[in-house]
Amino acid sequence: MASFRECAAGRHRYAEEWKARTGGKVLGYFDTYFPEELAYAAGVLPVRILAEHEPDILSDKWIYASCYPAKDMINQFLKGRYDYLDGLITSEGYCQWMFHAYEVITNNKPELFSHYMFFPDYTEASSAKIALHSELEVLKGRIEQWTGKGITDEALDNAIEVYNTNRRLLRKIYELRRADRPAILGAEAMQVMLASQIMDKAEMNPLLAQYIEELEDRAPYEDRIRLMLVGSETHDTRLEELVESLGGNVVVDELDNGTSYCWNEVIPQKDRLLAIALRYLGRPHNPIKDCNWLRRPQHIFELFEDFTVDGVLVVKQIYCAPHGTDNYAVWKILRERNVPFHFFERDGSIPVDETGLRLEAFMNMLRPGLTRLAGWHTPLSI
Amino acid sequence: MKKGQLWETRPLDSWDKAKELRAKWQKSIESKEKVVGQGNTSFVVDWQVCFPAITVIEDNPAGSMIAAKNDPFARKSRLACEIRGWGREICGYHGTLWGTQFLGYQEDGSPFPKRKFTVPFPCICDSHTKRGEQCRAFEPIPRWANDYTCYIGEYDEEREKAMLEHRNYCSLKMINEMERVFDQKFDDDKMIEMIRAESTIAQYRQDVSYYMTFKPAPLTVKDIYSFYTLGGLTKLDPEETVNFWKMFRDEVKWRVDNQIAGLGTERYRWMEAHPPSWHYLKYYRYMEQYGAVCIGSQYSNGTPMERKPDGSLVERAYPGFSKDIALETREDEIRYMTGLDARAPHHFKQDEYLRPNALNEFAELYQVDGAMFGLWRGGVGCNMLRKEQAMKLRLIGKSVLFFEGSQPGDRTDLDEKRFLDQLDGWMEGQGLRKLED
Amino acid sequence: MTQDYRKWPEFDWLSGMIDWKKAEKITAGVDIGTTSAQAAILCDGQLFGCANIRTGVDFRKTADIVMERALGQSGMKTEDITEIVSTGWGHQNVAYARRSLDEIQCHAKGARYMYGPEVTTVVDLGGQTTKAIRLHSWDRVMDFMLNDKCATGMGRNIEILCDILQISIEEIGEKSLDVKMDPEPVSTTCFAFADTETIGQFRTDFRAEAMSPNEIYASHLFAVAWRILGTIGKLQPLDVGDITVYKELAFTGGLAKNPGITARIERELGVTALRSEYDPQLAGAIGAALLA
Amino acid sequence: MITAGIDVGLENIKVVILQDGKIIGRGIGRTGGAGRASAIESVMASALQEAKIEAGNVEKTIATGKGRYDAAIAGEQYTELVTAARAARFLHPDADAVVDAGADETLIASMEKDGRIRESTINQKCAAGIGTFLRNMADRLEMSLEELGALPPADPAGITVSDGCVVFGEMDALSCLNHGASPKEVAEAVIESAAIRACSVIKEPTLPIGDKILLVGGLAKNAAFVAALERQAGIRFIIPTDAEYAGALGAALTAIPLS
Repeated sequence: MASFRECAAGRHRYAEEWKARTGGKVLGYFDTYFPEELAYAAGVLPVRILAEHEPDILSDKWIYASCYPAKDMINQFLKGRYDYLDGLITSEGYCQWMFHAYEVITNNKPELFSHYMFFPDYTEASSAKIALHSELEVLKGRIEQWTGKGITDEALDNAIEVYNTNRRLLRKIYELRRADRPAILGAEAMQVMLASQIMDKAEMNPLLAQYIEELEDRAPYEDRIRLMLVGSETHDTRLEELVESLGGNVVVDELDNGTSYCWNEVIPQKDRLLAIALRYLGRPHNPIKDCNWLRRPQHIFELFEDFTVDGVLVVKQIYCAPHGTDNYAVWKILRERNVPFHFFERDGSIPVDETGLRLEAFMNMLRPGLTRLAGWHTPLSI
Repeated sequence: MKKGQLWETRPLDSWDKAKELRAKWQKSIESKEKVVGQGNTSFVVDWQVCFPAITVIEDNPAGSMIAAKNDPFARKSRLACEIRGWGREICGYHGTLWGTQFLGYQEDGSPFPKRKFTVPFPCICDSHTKRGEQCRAFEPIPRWANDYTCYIGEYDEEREKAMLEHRNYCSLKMINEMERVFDQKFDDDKMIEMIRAESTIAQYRQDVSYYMTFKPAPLTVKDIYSFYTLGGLTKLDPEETVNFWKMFRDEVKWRVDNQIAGLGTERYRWMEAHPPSWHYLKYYRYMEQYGAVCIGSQYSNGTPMERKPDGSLVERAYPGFSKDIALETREDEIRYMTGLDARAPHHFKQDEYLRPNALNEFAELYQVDGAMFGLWRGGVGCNMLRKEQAMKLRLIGKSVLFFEGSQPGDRTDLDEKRFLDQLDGWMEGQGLRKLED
Repeated sequence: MTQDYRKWPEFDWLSGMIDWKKAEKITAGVDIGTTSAQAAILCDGQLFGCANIRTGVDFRKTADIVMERALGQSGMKTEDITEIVSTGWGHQNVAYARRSLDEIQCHAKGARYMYGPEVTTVVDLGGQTTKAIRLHSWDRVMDFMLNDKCATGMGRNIEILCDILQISIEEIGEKSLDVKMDPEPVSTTCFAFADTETIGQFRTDFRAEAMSPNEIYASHLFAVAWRILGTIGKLQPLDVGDITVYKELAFTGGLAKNPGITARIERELGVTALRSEYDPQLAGAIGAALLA
Repeated sequence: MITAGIDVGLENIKVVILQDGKIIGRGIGRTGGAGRASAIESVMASALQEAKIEAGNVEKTIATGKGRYDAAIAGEQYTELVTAARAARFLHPDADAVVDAGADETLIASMEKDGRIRESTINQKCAAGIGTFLRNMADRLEMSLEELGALPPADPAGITVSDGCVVFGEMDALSCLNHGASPKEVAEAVIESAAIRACSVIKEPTLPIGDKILLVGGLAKNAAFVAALERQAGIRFIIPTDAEYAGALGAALTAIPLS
């Protein structure tokens, strides 16, 4: 486990070492609509751009934003943290902030290979798969041109297999978290998820399989209040840790870098690109893509039932428009089905007292009687 | 003569005709039995007119109208929206309108016309992309989407074609299904007639925006915005509208030839890049106290133009689309409409609006001295890349002012005094003083 | 020394009617907030003594002082109290408390004690956070909502604003109500925007008619009230489908003493909030003592 | 010629009386709200007293600052931007740029050789209120503004508070205090976060700002803040004496044509 946690914490080191070791190219990506299989088949390591939180005096010049991940990504690029990247990619309609960050970064670093990928918003139109297929062909061609070698069908098959295996293993961890008394808590599981978006999947899979074996033998934790995390993607596990310090546990999430990342697989077919297109069109969508506004709330409710969750935390980044616009649909279904939830906003920093108050009051509301002893003290982790 | 007057100025003659046309149109839609839908028709041809009883209301103008007319009511609407989960990150246009929908009544107390269908379309701005969600909160009304993309980088003909095909498919499906669902016949002949009229009007409109490049500017941006809504008057009678635009174009040309200014004290020209705060157009007037005239923006002046190597300006051509479509079938009509629509300048979705130096050519063409850009916290599609564009403008010697707040459709963030203070600072910093008082 | 406009009065109080030595059970609650701290001592469920002070820089010391002042001249010692429960931001700084409980529960419980058992909606207007709580008919929290992150510190900011505007914090509310009609509120986004805009309101050149100072206070407090309305509105509705039912509303916390805010909330909601003989700031401490 | 400049800021009113290019009188006092007009009068009176002249001797009175229209005695008004640049040029003839950091606003203006403003930037709304924030944090931490200003630099490995805005900054600071950090540590972290916010304004200009940069305004007096800002921005500021009077001085100077 140490390796996954280390990998998530020292996120740049892994890719730098990978690069030094293999001499390959590293491609940064912003969102989970980018079909990593294509890059992977070309021998390129796809690495997700994740935000950190640190003082920032650089990004304001380039972007007017209230979105801390977008600002921080720019800050990190300008500080040279991502110098190991050879390329950068983003896709249509993920969110305007990430798109803005992509634009600022590629304008600052014109030497990067960059591609803006079209992804239909109207995912269920029968022409959507044709349009996406055509876009994947363009992208494949561009990657081939960039790496200087063709992407063979065998390489694509291999990439699909590696990625599917990884998704299966990650889902296995979620399965383990369904247990009444799981042996793994939310923060640890989220670190594995973050690591999976940084690591070479072929390297990660055996480690992950071994890790899961260990988990199966591990002693379960005590009975804890089971929470679910819904909302804007998170790039660290501080919220989960705070929940755990108060006697709760995040057993499942509906985050773009959580369940949505690994929930469905590519179903192989002869036309590899179509197979990949269908996987991405059919995945659990994030708010921007969820065009009929019925699937995501329903999906959230299904996860709630599956994981016998006590209550849902709906947490969004300040000024996150996609999640802001989806709040209504999510609140509505949760209220109609009598699911307790608590909504709040987060930012780069989590003020421990304010957030701790929310979490504790929410947990007390779910299962009264949970009280803390005087002298209880949260670590300073601002 | 007013203090500081440099040019002759006089009101536009075309105004009366414009008002007459608008009144006529208002009357014609009042009596119409209709199915009201939410969404966007088209920037090019207003296809809804071809249905006998379908009206599509876009959130943008409807929302900004509420904000402009009645502050307390707009505030109430915003709150109704906010307590249902749609927070401050949402563009003011939508926040205001969606809230009204939940209140169930409009500013004048009349019931809010419930939307019977929705036509969302993706946009650079997230909250625009998610339009249509709110009217489905009440009942599962039908939804048709227009899908096309933002374009970054070199135009790739094949890629462009695939995207347009996708969009054609979506739009054609929409028209066909609407006929069936609402039991109405789509008038293809009318559509073709409108497309023809639109081509002519587009040329006139382009001429008018070209005349704005002259010093003194024959109009101010406020005039442009007033006439801007007239483009869609093909709704009524294509021929009459074409005639009107010809008359208007000729008048503006006459003004240019005779140096008749929109603002008699013009001594400073500035540009924008975004829709204005519709409820606070006062700032144009305030700037006029300094003899500063706004000559418009890529948003108001429309029609993407391209400079040929010989220096002439022509309408920009896009790969994957040609205007030479034989208009015979419904598919042809749709192809024509979506082809132009997908790259219409109002989306800010294409490369030439998103590049850091996108505004430089406009600034030089329109001979501006400075630029003023709004930044808003919520619904920020229209701030995209603005900071970088400002840097590029500064490098060619244009002064740039950023102001925050007051989204086009919401007054929440408007700090009037701070805004005016910044205008004073901007003007004084460039050595200008108020002409009046 | 010039007048300190932001300081509101501290107080302590002891019941003259209760002989604590005869009480079967003595409990106490201590609520250490960011801006103010309260202690309440109950003898068999009756309020015996209480204190309300400003929180100092040292939370531990504040906790000691507030208890000392609540005990007053009664002769009671901390050791005489059977159970002490702490709550609030600084709950972990109450060295003499054995347990702590979250503020939501405490405020809810305290409000029912102070305003009567019919309370269904409690709105706590604190220094840093605004909390809206909806209660079941039995003493259980149905739903609660805290302010948006940007709207933090609204209470504390009234102190800051009074200092800048040089108007006493005890007068600003009443004065703001002395206007013909409420002007448009200033920015409701956060207190920093609101302050800048409020100061700007004094600028007289552009508006046809200058705003009177009272109108300026009104536009600021209206914005605070409006912001709080947003928090209350997000609560789970009492009846499905009807979001505007705000039955039996009780205000607690420091800003509950500012009529410029509470009257405006009442007006917008179309309800009259419940009144109580207790000081609204005591709700958290009384609730904690009751839950002990 | 005797001219007077009045700077009506968010917190303080400053008055400078200028005679033939020399400051002969100054005054300072709280701005307030409703009682602003009389506050301006009394600050003016004390400045006149220092200058040992009568009100009638002042030929021209010019106001600046957010409340410049409140000074009824002023015949003309200029914005802070213009007056800061004028004062900078007067105090330091080769100044390339001036940073004005006050209670509410932070601005930077770079200047051409002839004194015209080349480029200027005012803080975003989210970075407003730095001066007021520091004053209120000092009050909350039970120290005087002077004590706050005398603090050493923050420990880089120590606690930090959000640099997002004053709202988040205050919330974090109170959290730290609540969890046992000493008031001194919290104050240092608060100053650091304020400096980071101010720094984002200084980093904003597109065109070069030169290296002779003046720092004026009320915050220029706060040594700890200035040190943090210099460290963050990588700039050595020139801090004139009476930096907080710069606005008023600039206003008094506007009566003299820019040569």
